[in-house]
Amino acid sequence: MPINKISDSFADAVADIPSGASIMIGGFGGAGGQPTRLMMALRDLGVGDLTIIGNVAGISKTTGYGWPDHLDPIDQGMFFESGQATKITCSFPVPGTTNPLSEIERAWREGRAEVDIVPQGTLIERIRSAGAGVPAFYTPTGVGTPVAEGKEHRDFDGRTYLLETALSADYALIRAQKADTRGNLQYTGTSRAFNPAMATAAKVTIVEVDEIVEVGGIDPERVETLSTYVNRIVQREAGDPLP
Amino acid sequence: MPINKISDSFADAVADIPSGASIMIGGFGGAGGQPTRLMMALRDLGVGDLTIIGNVAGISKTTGYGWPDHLDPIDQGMFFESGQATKITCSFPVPGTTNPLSEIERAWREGRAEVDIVPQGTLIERIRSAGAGVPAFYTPTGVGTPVAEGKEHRDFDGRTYLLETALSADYALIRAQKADTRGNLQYTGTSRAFNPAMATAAKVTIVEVDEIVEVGGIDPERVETLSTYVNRIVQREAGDPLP
Amino acid sequence: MSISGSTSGTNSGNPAGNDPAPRLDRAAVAKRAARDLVDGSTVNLGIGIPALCADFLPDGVELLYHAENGILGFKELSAPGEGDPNLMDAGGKFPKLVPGMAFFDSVESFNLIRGGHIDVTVLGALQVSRTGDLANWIIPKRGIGSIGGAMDLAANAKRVVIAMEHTARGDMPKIVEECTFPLTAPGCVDEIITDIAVIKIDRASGRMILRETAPGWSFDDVQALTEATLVVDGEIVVMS
Amino acid sequence: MSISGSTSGTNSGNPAGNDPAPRLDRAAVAKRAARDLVDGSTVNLGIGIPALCADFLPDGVELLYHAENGILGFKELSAPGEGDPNLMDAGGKFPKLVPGMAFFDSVESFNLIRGGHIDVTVLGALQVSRTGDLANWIIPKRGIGSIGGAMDLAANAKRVVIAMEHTARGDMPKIVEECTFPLTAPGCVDEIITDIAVIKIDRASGRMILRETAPGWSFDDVQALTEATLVVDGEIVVMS
Repeated sequence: MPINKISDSFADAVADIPSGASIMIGGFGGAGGQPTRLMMALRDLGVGDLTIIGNVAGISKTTGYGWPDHLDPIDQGMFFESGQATKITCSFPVPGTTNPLSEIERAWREGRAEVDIVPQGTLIERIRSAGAGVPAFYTPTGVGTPVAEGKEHRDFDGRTYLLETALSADYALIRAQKADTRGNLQYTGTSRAFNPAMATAAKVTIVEVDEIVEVGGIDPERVETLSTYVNRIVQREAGDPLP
Repeated sequence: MPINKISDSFADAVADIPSGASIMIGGFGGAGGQPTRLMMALRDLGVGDLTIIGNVAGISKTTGYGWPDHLDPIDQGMFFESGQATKITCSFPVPGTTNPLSEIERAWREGRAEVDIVPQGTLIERIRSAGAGVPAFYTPTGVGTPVAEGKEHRDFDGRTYLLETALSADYALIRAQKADTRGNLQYTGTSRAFNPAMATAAKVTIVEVDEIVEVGGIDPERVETLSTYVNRIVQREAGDPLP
Repeated sequence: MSISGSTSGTNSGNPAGNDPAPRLDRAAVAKRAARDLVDGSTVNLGIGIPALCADFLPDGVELLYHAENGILGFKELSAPGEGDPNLMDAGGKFPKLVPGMAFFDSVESFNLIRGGHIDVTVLGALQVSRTGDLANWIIPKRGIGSIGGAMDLAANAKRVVIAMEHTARGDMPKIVEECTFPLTAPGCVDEIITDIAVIKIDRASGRMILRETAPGWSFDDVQALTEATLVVDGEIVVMS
Repeated sequence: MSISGSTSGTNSGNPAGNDPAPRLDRAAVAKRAARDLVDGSTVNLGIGIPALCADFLPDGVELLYHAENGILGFKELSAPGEGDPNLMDAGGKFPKLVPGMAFFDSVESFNLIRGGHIDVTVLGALQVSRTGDLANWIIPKRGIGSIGGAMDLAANAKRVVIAMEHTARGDMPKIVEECTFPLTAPGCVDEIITDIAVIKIDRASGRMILRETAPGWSFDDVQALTEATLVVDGEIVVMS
């Protein structure tokens, strides 16, 4: 009998996350694909000194980015508002000038948080590389910009590239629509985003899903994250009003 | 009105391939996923000095590898039997000792062909990298073996890796089950293999499919190769007896 | 996606009132940019004026829109209140489900960009230099900015077009000899379409060639609002 | 997948007839190797003896079989003549469709391998050295060989087990001080299971520890057919 990967509650699923952990948070930014219930459980757990790895991060609360109009947006800024996070690596933490400051920008201005801003394609490729056993790769993105500072430059066929290294984490909190009891995952629409790659790049991958089905309940052509990558699955309550 | 990508025949689809071209041939090895009709059209075209890029290559004819028992296997050896190919880059060109020589091994022994044998994971990652704009990456595979000769070695976190470079081609001949008229592709079962990555890594990608459907005829969740990568599509005749 | 859409939107026009003729509105700039988009192309539009291009495509032109979050082939947005959070574009809006769409993850999305498979990207800018350097992700005095997909798009799309207002607040030039803002990518811009001009960048020769001016605007009028030296190479036509 | 399955199959037993007792047959070797496979593991089995492990899993043990061509969760093969060419394993055979399977492309398949997500791989070998170097892809005198997925698996699986006949044709030792054949990966083998012994490789100390012998075989009997120096560390038990 394979290991039981199903956690009874969001609180149980994150209970062993210690202070000082690095945490990938899936999705793109916005409600779809964000593991919102797992994030709330981690906030409630109260551990501190966290390093967050996200993408578009913390701008929904002040801009409404990616959230339906009738809901109050929830975003990664919660860990900076609570003081739990001291660092974030992401691609888009700052909203436009016409918006109020985000929690992340406020924490950065007040010296409470380090913010490491990475080009989105480099960020996802670094995460993918960690899962794929590639310690480093070259990319053309960022050459001639502040992103290139201190990095190795190298020419291939007359063009200059930067060396970028794999980015892993202790935990990945991700969101899928369907899991089978073995841990195979299926996503819907644009909710894939950073979720599949993050699932491969963390020591422990925890998944929030709408539905857990028996083995065989996912079309073999639609397994978008292999069960091998998944450690824990939590099913949302039926009718959860959050996206 | 978008460009018409549909070719009327396999011969038309390959007609502009010149002598000296490099050609990726999709699939894994075996009947499933192999663009068999496109390969036959290229053989009939008769151009020479070809460089082939494949995976398990040319062993089906003598071993039956990956072919149903009732059919005579067709494989990449055809281009070495015909004398059209002078080089192959692949991972598995030599059958076991109990089998007759393959066309590729015979061509190699007779000095008619160069055979470049690459670990399978390195081969697919090199092809993927070419499509993804990554000129080079580090891999642990091959360190301490003949594959490492002449390559840059570099340590990351105490482990040694090899630098491997992107591998592109002039043409990719690939196989899918379904295309829409725009060029989105869907695969069945294990026929994906090298096809999706090769589609991204060639200047011209030509696809052999069982069925061409209208735009909208493929589930948006099942577009496994994006239309942007596809240049030409040819539909097989209904009831084609080849897999 | 870059923040330039919202920041370039802070330009308040021409307070001194010495323009020779009206500047084009945002829609007209988008319409002019849309005219160059080639049927069947794979296109990524930034937020702000670039996103408006989709409303002004010439008849018979159909584009394949890509957004960084993993969608190709979307068209119009859902009605307010009807969007699906799992069907989002990179600007955080909710397009409708239409035939021929494709969903994929961020790895694939940036393979498409980094691999040079995007035919055209239309982006906003804070500054563009004479040699095509682009700055559109951070306002230095703010000290922190958002890169998003802008660096990947600017460095790797086959063609980079900037659609923006010609000047910043107080008619500060945005088209400059050298960018003073941190770059998004060096030497990447092919063409600039603004509310008073169309400028081609010949990167090989390092020249900015003025191709078109808004009705009532002369070469000298445009040059006066442009820090970079403009040149003429062929006829200058009136923007339409 | 490596060629070792077919090549190690050329061993013709013990022509000199001086074995102290029968060697185990291929099924028994596979059965012994299968006993160490942990329930729920993601496992890749090479062709030959390794592939036979699947027939001898202990009760209650369920494994997730991976094959390089892009399949996870397959079980038994289809009946002869009934296979689907689009449902193949890496050995070119046609498994049945079973619930819980997953199909994917070769990029993903080797992410799984190279990324260290395969719990165990069981492979054949031409030679294994005292320090765990593995040679299983080319016979030098042939001059050409097939690598397939063998180098990725050997270098990156969490645990590498070799299941093979103890000696090659004419009782030539396959377990050697130093491999003379070109390597598949250096220092990768954790354990060797043969038709006369189970040997653990303690890579940290460079020692080959004899753990088990076939019924009727002593330490000295096994050592006589092993070029590498074997040591004892704890009890030697009888293989079963």
